[in-house]
Amino acid sequence: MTDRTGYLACQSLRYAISLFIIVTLVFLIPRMMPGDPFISLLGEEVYYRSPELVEGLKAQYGLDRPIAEQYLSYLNNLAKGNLGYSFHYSQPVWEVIAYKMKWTFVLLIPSVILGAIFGIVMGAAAGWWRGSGRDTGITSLFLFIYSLPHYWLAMLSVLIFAFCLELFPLSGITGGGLAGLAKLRDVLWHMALPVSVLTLFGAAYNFFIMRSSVVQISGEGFVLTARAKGLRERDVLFKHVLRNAMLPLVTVIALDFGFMVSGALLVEIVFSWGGMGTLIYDAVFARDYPLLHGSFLVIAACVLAANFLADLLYAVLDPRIRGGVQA
Amino acid sequence: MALLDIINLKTYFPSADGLVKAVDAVDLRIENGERLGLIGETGCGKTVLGMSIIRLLSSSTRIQGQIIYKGRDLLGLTEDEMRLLRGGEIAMILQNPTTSLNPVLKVGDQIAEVIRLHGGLDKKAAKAKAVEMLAATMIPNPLMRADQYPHELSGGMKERVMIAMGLAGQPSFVIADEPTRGLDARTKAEIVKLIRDMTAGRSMLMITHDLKAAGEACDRIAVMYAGELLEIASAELILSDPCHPYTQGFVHSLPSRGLQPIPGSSPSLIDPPSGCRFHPRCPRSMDICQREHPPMIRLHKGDFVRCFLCT
Amino acid sequence: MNEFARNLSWPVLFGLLLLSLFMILAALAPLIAPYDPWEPGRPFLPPSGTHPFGTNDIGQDIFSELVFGARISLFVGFFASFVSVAIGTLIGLFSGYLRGAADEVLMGATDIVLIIPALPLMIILAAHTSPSIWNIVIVIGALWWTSTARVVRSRVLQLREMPFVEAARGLGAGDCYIVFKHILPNTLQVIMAKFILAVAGAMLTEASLSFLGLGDSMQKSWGMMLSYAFSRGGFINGYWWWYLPPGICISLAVLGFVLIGFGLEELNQDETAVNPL
Amino acid sequence: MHLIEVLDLKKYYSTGFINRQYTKAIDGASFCIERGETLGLLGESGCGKTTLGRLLLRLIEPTSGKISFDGTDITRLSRKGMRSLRPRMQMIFQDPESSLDPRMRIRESIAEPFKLGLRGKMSRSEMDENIMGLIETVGLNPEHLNRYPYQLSGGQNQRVALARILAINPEFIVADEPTASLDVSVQAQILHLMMDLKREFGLTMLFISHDMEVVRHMSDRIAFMEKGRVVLEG
Repeated sequence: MTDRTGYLACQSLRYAISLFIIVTLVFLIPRMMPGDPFISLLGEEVYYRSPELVEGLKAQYGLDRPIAEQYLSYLNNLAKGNLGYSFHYSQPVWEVIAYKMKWTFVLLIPSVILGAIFGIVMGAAAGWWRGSGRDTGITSLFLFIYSLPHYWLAMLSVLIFAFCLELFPLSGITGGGLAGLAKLRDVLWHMALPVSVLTLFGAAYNFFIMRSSVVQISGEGFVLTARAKGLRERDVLFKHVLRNAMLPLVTVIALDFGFMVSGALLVEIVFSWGGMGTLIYDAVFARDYPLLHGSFLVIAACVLAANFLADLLYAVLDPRIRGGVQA
Repeated sequence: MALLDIINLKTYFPSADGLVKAVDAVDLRIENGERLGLIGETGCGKTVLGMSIIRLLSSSTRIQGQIIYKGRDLLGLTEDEMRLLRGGEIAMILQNPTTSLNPVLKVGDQIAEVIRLHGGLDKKAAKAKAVEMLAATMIPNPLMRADQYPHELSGGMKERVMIAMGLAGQPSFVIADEPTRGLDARTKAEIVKLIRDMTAGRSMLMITHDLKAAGEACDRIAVMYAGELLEIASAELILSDPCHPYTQGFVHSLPSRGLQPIPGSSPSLIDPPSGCRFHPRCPRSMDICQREHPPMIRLHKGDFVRCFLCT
Repeated sequence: MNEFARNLSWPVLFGLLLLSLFMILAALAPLIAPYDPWEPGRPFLPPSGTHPFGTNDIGQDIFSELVFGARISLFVGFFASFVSVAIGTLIGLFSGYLRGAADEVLMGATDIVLIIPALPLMIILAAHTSPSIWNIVIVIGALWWTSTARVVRSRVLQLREMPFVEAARGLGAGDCYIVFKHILPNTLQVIMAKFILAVAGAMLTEASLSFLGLGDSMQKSWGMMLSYAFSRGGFINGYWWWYLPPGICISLAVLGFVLIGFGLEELNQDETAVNPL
Repeated sequence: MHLIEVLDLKKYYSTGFINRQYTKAIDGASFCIERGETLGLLGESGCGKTTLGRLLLRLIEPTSGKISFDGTDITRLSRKGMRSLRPRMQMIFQDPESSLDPRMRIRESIAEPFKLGLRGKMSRSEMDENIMGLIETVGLNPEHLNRYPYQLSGGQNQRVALARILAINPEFIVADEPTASLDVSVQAQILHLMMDLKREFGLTMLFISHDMEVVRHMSDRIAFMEKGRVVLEG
């Protein structure tokens, strides 16, 4: 029991350090890069258009004070939830992000879940029948998906399913002018393509991990023992192989969440889905640095949280941690 | 009638360097209630012989011959028919308990799995029976041990769990593969005694390279060399007065019997020597041994030997 | 020779085939490309005999852009992968061999970098640096090394407990000798597989960064072509010849590396697999 | 004269991050080994006998105590001082295959001590001559030289390990269950070879095993080990 507490304490410390480093990185990057740091802190738009505003802002944000003092006030602001001000949107960064983040999650969560299920099932099947025709077929397909740039597959799917077959809308979250159930149906219809594209990528990622894990476990002695007991092949797979393969997958899916965020950003852009992806895309073009920094902080915090949850879950599930011995 | 009658069994499998003839024309009979030790050095094919009986070899393996068990040829059964026998009628205790036990399942549940499968008991009754089986292996505090995971047990305890699991389905015939490997002297003696006690009234094939353990746990001993059997005799006879020069050499290489080595090394199973497979290393080799493959000769009541000297 | 031939499973063979195709394209670009990829001409021409893949918004020949793009994309892929694998290998070697405090610090750092979402951080880094191909190489290299470091470390941890390493220490050999003579050679196989897969990852990341407008506008990579095709209306207006070919090129080149890497990893897995007997 | 003298040697391992617990692997071992003698060390698995063997060669660091080798306290030696002493003491491992670098051919493995200059400067032909002599001594064929460890049997690999050790020409050898993973007939071969080599080269040996009979055959004196203590010396 004490060892489990110790494990959790270690993990908590690790995440705290990670968060601290991420926060510090965001503070340091603009100040360490060549060129005038004020461009980086206020955004190009403001910097070049209104020099007198810049002077006022410098004083207001304390950018003329010593760096340690700046750092403290930066941390202080973060603690209050103040991520800075986006002049491009003329709104506090947090407010912009909070609205957009919601729509990214709408895409992300179903894709992560569906991708995990799809990838795990296919990976288990391919690994279990390794070397067979079925394995070769499924594996080739996923190798191919794995090799496609996210946004390009998104573009292809728009070309085929929206342009040519006209089965789905070209872009956006909703056609507008709808409310209640009708709006929900419209959003779901708009979601279909981007979620499918993301699901495929999530599945490909989980597929390879699951496949190699099942292949490896199938060669272990206890699988032979299970067969020697007279278990059906199905039971050998489900009760012995998958039980061992599923455990590490908890953390994998959480890490996967981090990769999926990146994918979602790109896919959103293609579908003009008004989430974090389009937000960042526009922010890059406008060189709206406060918004970029804020977005990164929020995304990183979400990914950290997902990983932390996964570690908690893992500690509960794995008897080797539960028992105290870390294998 | 014999419980198990292996007739002209050939188990070959392909490898990068050629066809490995791991079991080459083996005839072996195990009577009802008889415990037979199968002795041989690493890579002589003894584990493959055990795996051939319970049919747990990879699909690329080629098996020929007959394995008549209670009147049925196991090699002629479908995979489903064979599966129903495994664990219940014929059980196998695999070697190396550390890798042969599932690391994420409690050992009690792993034993109960066999009981539910072949005893038709419900979950609770099976678990209780599993604890009983553990108690029978003389494991201290079986109730607590049943709820532990393999990594929490010592090597000797894991071997006891393997034995409990192997016998949990009340099999008529047990194949035990190297049950004493890697154990130190005291634990080894305890495990051998346990195997002898717990298999009383059943038939057993004990695969081992430990002649002493086989002598203590078994009634008869078969000696395997380079894929074929060289000598089968009662355990006392093998230990006291073996006929085959290889068995003699093997006995004399035991530390307690003089530590006299057999010169040379075991031949390859891909391209075994002509004539008698042991002739290149045999101290009493004759001309005929190079040219002719000696047949298995029956000496008297169940004792066989494959050597021209013993006729 | 026999052993070498046996290693060439179908994914590796097919991967090598794809790869050599693109290598030839990159090496002989000036000979293969019919036009100077920078030379403007009539815009938005669909594919024809004179322009096999048509032209873009300022009339540059897309086929020539593709051929020259192979150079940039492969260059970024190889170099970024080299940087990341070199960092990862060094960290993994040190961490696994020295253990103790060094290991805790290095692996702590690895765990931290591993959970930081890579693309958003790369976006920030790239947005703050001037867009150049070298910056992209460095940014990708600096964030892609974690999985190599982990794999190398676990292999090194395994190796350093092996008796042959202890035996080498027993010869009075120094740490450097042991690491470079005994440990590294036994790690090369996993490093190689990681390197190949990292090339694939780096090419995809370059494409993503370029697509986001963070690429080097002075260089014609496939990612930049896609980026322009998307941001300058090629996608919305349905000029498929503009955005399909670079996407296909990236996908096939990446597939080549992924196939080789996958084949190598399968091979490693076969070697570590327990013999069924 | 004592070649090895061990005085109150202790090795504790600590486990646990918050609740630190100590495992006493070696708890006060004292004994000596005469020059040219074989001391058998008998004990069950987990009693600490392997740890003791490693401590004697300072492959791991002791918690406290003294180990003298030929009059020098090796627990006090600097890393550099220890490195120059290492070739004089060697170890034979339980698993012969893993005691050889899997990526090195047998020839390279045996030649490594020569290449590191442990036997002074040597020309290529001298090296080849020495290697040929060694493999003959341990009963291998020249054809084995171009193979890799995985292509040889356990007994053959243990012969290679012995040849390599002879190339180093040590005074003291720790043999840690050198035949535990071998078949009985091969075990007899290797043990006989070791006895011959010991006689021929005047080696001093610590022979670790859990097999009473084997230790009896190999040793001049026997020490028993239980729970980290060397209990009886006869």
